[in-house]
Amino acid sequence: MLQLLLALPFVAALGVMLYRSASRRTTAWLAGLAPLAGLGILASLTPRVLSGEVPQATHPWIPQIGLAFSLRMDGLAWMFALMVLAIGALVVMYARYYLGRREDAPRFFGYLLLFMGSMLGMVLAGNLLLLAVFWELTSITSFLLIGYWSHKNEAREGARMALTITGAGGLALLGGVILIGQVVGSFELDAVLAAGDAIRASTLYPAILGLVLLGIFTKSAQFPFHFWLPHAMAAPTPVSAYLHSATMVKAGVFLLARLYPVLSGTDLFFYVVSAVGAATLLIGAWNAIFQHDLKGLLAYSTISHLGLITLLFGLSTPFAVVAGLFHILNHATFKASLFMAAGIIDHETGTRDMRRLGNLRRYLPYTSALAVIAALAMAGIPLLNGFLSKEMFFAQALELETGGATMRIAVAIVAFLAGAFGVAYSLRFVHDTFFGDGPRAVEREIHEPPRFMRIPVGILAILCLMVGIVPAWTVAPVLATAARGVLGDAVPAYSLAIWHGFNHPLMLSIGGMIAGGLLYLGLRRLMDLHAVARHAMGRHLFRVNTRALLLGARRLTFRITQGSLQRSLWWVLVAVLALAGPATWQALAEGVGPSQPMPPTGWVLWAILMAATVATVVLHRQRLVALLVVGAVGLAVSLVFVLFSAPDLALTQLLVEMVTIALMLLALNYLPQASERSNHPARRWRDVAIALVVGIGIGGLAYAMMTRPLDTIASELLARSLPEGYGRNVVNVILVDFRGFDTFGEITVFGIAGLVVHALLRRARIAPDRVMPGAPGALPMPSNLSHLLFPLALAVSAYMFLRGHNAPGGGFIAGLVLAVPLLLQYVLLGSQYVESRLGFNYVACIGAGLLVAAFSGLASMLLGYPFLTSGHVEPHLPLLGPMPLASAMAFDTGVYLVVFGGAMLILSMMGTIRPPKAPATPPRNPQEAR
Amino acid sequence: MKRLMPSIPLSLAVLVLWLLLVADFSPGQVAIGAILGLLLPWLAGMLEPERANFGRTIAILQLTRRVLWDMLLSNIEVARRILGPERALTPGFVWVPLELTNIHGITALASIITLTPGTVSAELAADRRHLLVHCFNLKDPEAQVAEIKARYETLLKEIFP
Amino acid sequence: MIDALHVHLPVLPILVPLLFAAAMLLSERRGILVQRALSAAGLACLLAISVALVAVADEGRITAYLLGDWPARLGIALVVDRLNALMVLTTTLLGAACLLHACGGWDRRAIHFHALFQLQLAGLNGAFLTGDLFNLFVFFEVMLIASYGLLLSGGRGPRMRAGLHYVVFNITASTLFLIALGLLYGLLGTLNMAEMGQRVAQADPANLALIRAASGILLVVFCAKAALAPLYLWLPNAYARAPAAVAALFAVMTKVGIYAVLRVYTLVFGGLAGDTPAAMLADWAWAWLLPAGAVTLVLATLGVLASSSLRMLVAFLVIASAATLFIAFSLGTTATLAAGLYYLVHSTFVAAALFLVADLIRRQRGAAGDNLDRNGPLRHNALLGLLFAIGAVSVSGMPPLSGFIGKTLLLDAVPAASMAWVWSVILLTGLLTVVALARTASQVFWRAEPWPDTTPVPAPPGRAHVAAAVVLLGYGLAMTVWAAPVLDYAEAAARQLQSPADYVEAARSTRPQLREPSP
Amino acid sequence: MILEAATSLASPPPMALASTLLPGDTLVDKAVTVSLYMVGIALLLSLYRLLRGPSVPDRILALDTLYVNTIAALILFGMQLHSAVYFEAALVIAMLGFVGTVMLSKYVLRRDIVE
Amino acid sequence: MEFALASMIGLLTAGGVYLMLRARSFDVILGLTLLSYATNLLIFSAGRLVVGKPPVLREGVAPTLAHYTDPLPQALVLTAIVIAFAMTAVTIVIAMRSRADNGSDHVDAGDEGMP
Amino acid sequence: MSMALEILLSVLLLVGSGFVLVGSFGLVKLSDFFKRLHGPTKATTLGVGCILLGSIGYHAWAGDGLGLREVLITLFLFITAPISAHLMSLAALKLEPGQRPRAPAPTADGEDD
Ligand code: NA
Ligand code: NA
Repeated sequence: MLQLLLALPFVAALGVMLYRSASRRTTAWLAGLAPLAGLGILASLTPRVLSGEVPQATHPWIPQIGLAFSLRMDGLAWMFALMVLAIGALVVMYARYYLGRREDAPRFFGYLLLFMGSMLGMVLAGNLLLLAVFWELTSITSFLLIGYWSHKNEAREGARMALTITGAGGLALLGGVILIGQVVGSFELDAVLAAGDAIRASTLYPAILGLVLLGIFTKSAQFPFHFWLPHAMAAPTPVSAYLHSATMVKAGVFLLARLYPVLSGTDLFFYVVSAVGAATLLIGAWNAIFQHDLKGLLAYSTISHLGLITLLFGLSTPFAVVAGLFHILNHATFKASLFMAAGIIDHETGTRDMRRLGNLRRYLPYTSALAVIAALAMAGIPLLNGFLSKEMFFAQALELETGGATMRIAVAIVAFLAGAFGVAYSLRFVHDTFFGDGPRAVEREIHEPPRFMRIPVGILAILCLMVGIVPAWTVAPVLATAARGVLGDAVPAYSLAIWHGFNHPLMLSIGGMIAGGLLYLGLRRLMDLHAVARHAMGRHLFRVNTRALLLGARRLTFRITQGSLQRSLWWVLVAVLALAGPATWQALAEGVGPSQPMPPTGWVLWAILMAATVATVVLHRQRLVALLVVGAVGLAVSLVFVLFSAPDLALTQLLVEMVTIALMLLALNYLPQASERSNHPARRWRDVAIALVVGIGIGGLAYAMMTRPLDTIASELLARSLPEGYGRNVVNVILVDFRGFDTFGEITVFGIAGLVVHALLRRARIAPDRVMPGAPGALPMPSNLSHLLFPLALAVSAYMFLRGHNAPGGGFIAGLVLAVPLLLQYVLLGSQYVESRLGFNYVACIGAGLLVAAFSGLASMLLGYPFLTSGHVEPHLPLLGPMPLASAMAFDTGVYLVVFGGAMLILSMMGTIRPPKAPATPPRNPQEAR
Repeated sequence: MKRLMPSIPLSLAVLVLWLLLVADFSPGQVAIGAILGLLLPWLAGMLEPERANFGRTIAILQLTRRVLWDMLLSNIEVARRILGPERALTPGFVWVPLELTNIHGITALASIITLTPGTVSAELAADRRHLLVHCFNLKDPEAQVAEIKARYETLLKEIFP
Repeated sequence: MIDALHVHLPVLPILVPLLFAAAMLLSERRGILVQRALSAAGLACLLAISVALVAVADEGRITAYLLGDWPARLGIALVVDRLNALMVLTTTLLGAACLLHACGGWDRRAIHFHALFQLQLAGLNGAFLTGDLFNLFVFFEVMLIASYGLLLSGGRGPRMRAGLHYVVFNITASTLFLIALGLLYGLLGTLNMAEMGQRVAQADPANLALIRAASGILLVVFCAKAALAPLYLWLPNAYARAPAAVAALFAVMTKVGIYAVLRVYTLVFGGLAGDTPAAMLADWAWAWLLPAGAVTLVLATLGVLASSSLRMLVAFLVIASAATLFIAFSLGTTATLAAGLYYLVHSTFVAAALFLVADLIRRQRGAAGDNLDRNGPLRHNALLGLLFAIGAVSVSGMPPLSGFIGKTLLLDAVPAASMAWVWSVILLTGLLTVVALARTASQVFWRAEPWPDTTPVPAPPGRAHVAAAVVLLGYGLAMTVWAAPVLDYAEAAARQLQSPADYVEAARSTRPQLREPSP
Repeated sequence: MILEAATSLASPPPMALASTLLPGDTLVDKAVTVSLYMVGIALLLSLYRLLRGPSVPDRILALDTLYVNTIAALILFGMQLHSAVYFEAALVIAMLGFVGTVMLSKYVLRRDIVE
Repeated sequence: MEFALASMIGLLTAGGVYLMLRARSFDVILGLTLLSYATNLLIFSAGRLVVGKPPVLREGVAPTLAHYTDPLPQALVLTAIVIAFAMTAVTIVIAMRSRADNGSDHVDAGDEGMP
Repeated sequence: MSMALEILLSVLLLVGSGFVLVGSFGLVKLSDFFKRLHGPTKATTLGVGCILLGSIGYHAWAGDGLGLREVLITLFLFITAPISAHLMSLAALKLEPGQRPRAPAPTADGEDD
């Protein structure tokens, strides 16, 4: 039942929004059906709730954090559900006529229903975490509602402000709820409500209270978070009527009531809540007097009434709680009707500015009557519901015990002032709108709105009267049930009647009314109320802060990120120094071992490498020269590999060096020939410094590492290489067998590099930096000699490939030994010629290589062994005898193909770049000189 | 046949290269070498614009002997001059008119000129009728040209008719 | 057959995309439809494999797969536990959606798109599954170079510059990776991570400073990939400039860095040390990561606020999610680890979804594109608004979607000692994110102007494009509805992560089928 | 037959015992050592020209010479170690070392090395 | 030996880092090249420095670390060299494209500002 | 025999490396590109050639077996050295066209400008 009740608005929202083609009438009916059906369900549950039963429903959701989909309807939830649904139904009816012809009704009703559902979910939640979920949902949906007229700047700003403030509160609430869960061990409301003592005794209590109250205060627009509420008035009036009477802002006080049993009873609670409530009460009421906008006045009045309710809960007596609950109901009724009335006025006159309104009782007699009734209820005039709860408040104020006489007097003064202010702004509302002169500068012809717009107002106004006159017959059971929901069995004795005798509260009340009347008159006399322009301080602050935040964020982010590569890299180095520097220092300080003596030839290599490295750095701006010098560095590196027993490395390094130089030269054709000196000298020295520090650090680490003893698995590799890997060149056996998977990945990288280059250059048109005049001259003698060389080089490639497993060589080296001579053909004969004669599909070559390598590994899988398990068969062939064949050879074939295909794809793509179609002017722009 | 084996000497060269590389003259290796010798020149031939035609092959040996000997002598000569005072050098360019028309012959001549220290073939004229040679120590351009033509070009004309 | 596949399950997530990629390269001239069919088939296989992998991992056993049938320490072993099975599944699910989006037309423009995509998946899966540190490097490179291709294929102009930054930055990081690897091999004599963990635990105290230096360099590498402050500067531009499908796929790339940190700093420099002197290495990294994560979170959130384009904003959200993960993992309890893992999967999907939604919006906004400083018209406001709203709610941690669950889990799990400031950071940045997203929504959807008559109306959002975004958001919704089983898995994975001895045992005790085991 | 030959490549080339790996004391060994020094000096001299220039062709020539000298050094080093494992490196330099020279020269000539 | 190699690694690193921090794409690529040399030498040095014991097994010589140097770092370096080459190729092409598209070889060319 | 062989080998090696050294020395000493160009030719021909001969003899003598593979190195050097020298000359002439004498035939002047 509860699930159905909760699901109704969501389902209806979905229906409304999906069935967009429906007429407005149908849409409104669909929308209205949800609260009406909900009210039906509620009615069916009412007897059980009234009898003290608490209907529940639970679905597990995330047991790990104790979040269950628990619904629970006690008296409090019941009362709120009633309010949400009943006023919701009225608002839907009202909105059906309020919305203009061109407005997107499905969207409006959809949002409204979503909001209604969230609100219902919050009041029905039987799990605190679930409550927090719905709480935030109300923030989100109210954001959508407030911003419904999104073309209006105030609407967008108001929506964002509301979301920011209530969203922040929601996060705080979430924190508080989690803390409660940690104290109680469960989020289930039953458990939480039973654990009040534990919570109050917990060291986390102040944090819990603070966070939860933050949520409550923001949502209920308590001082100093109240400023979002007036700006939320940019919403269509039905939204305001709904959000600011019965629902959104009431969520805060609902939660206050909900958690009252566990949070109240401490001085902290008492002082904080009542102080904030009192402040809000006065500030709201005082400000309301000076509003010119009808809805603005109502908004501040709402703030004030919420302050009153908060104050009542803060006073922490059972009686005050009952009064608070009662006022929640009363406020909902009169405020909803007032908002609707304001909406009608706006709708009919085109303005809500009280300075232009007046004397509307002439034009809108029914509406005026209803609005006046509601306004008097707001002022707390006898015979109306507002009077009753105000009276209870005064009674409580005068009987307050906690805090002693000081507190009692303070609260009494607050009550008195609040009463006076309330009367004053109510008078202003009534007088400036319905009486006096006017209306001024209203262009429309004013007449009563459609009947169905007045009916909701009427119903609510009648309710105000009925509750005010015969409370015992109308509201008593509701209030009793709700009070039981909050207070359990501790519901105090109270009487709901208009007449309790001529007692202190009544005197205070009358005094307040008189004072209010005088205040309004006095203010009118003293100053021109209409000329008072009050700046919304809160909004101003919010704006300034938001802007400052955005600007600050932008500046900071811009400064940090800035899109500079050098900065990125600089930070990497700094991070390395920070994370590895101290340890390096420590390692070096702990001492390092001695160095072995080096043969003089080693020092020659050392000198070549060091000198060429320095020269590269010094000469780097002359690019071609730098490239040449780097060639010497590469040669020296490969000789270092020779010196220290790494023939395969030396070979690979040599070949890769050649291809790299080819690449760089190809690229240099499309880049400037010299680097401009772009950085400030200070920057250069800074870079020199960090480069040296990093270099010394890495060198030091390497030195320290080399002088430590090594316990490596390599001895096992050496031992098992021949018997199990069938190869004498252990490096090659590692590459194709022990760590064949690395090589598999490596050739994948190589192949992908080919693909990337291909992808980047195939359709690119790039102008060379400088085009040499004349046609490319033939080079007959070099090409002639290279024809002699080419087949021989191919033979060497085959040799390197076949020998690789036992001597330096292997698929990679052989692939490059194949690619480099072919590259030479490209250089000497031109790419077009070579490709027209040979025409390889290098992309397919890469694909084929990958497939071959993969299949050589897959073969073993078919036999049930892991991928890449090398096989070694020795079939005895006739005449030839035993014939050893290693599957690693097949794998190496894949390597060979990929390396050849990849290298050639890269080189040939770079060699065949087309110039732009337009006359080739080398790209020059001012930025080049940056 | 011509298409299958564009150049018999090249095929032989591949075979010999293979056998030297594997340092194994077993029949199996000879077979592999032979296959490669057939295959690779064919592959390479696809790129070749001009095919070689050999004339008197015996002249090759004659030429080789002569070149090796010249290489030795000129090496010593040039080494002496490098170590000596630089002032004594009179380097210079000279255009050598060519009678060879075959590109293979021209290439061979240019290579020989380069490989014998003291002379470097720097450029071939676009019409392939002249070869620009730089000489380390050019005393008499006429004599130098004559010597090159006499010592190498005549033999080369026989090899590459 | 099924049995055989089962045995080889760990290697299939790498092998299958590779084989499909190779097949695509060979069949590239047969047109885009063949490529798409191959791509779809590859992904379908991969999906089945990933699901099976998760199912196997969820039995609680850690499986080691000895490539080449060599003992783990000699060869390369793939090791599957719950964590990396989850990562593989996440990647596959993400990949499916990205592919769907790309088939909406981008794959025609970007040369080799499908092959590169499969190779990228192979690289990602390889990085997740490998149990060997050098092999991890290799698969990092596979993944990165494929990502260069995906990022730049079909691109021009500013994307090239962003690509240059991305590539150079990553090469620098890879260089550092190699330096660290060299040092670690030189000190420990092995590359198998399980074995390394053991050797670190028994390391000569004289070597500890050196090991720590190496581990520090390694940490920089992983954090650079994971975009942790101050190493995230490369990310916003690169991701914002990437084509949508690729940017969406990149959402998992930062996660690789995080995964690597998680793996290496629990296994190699971590849990095995016990109370040996090497124990100092265990908490060292995490002590750095916690504040760094917090700082990153703040800076990234400010970046979200500061972003002037929608894609930039999402890119900053990616950084923020990575930072949140670092906070979660650094706190180091089972609960925070589990929360982090849940959040990891969620944030991957939702960030990817937002990239796709941003692209949809960009296409419907005329000249304004995804620029947030300009007002522009917007077509299909309702549909795009809905998609954006779901994504935004989810990513900002608002209820009731997966982001909320993730953050709540994390907040709930934070140990009392660091609760105050961790909560402040997470809650405040969450709020700022909400503010930024509200601003964005307001700018894009609410300030939309009427479509100018002068410009032609754009084509309606492509079906594949919308479907891809819906699929990704659907993952998030599924993670919300079925949060409980996902969390169970995450918790089990976290526990597994906290007992690295099991991992080591699996790697060591798995015997080769044919060969002799290592002594 | 062919397959046999192909697989016989799997057997290593004849090689001396490891005990002879260290430099010996014979006259030839000393000559090898002295030659290595001389080649080393030659390498340094070439390096000087490479770094000094002044023209780009000068540097190309120096790099080319560096490569050729390296062949000599590799052969001598192989003799010193009684090992043939560096033969392949020397062979590759002899066969392909000039490719760099060709490309660099072509660059100076035409900028576009592949036309 | 160790000191010599360490100093080479250090200098290459320093040079690479300095060039990497320059603002032009070609300089950065040069820097990355130097850095990759440094890295390769460092990984290589992890197997310690041994002269004249290449890991190519010979008949009659026990396959132990006493007679052969550690082959594993060599295999790693091979992989690293290949990968570095692939990366360099890609970087070079991107640098070319970036210059062509953005009109400058400045690494931050065409940047219209962040974020 | 052995002693004689040893002396022969030593002489070969020393002569070879001597030529290598002289070649590089010329590279440093001489003042102009085309003069320097002649130096390295020595290294490629007699220098490396002698050393290779020495190597063949040495490996045979030391019992490493007779391998003629070193001949291949010389072969390749002889093929490639002229290409290098030729292209380097062309490059140098391109940079300093003034050095180049006018070609005798008008057609030979084609490329230069
Ligand atoms: Na990355
Ligand atoms: Na990334």
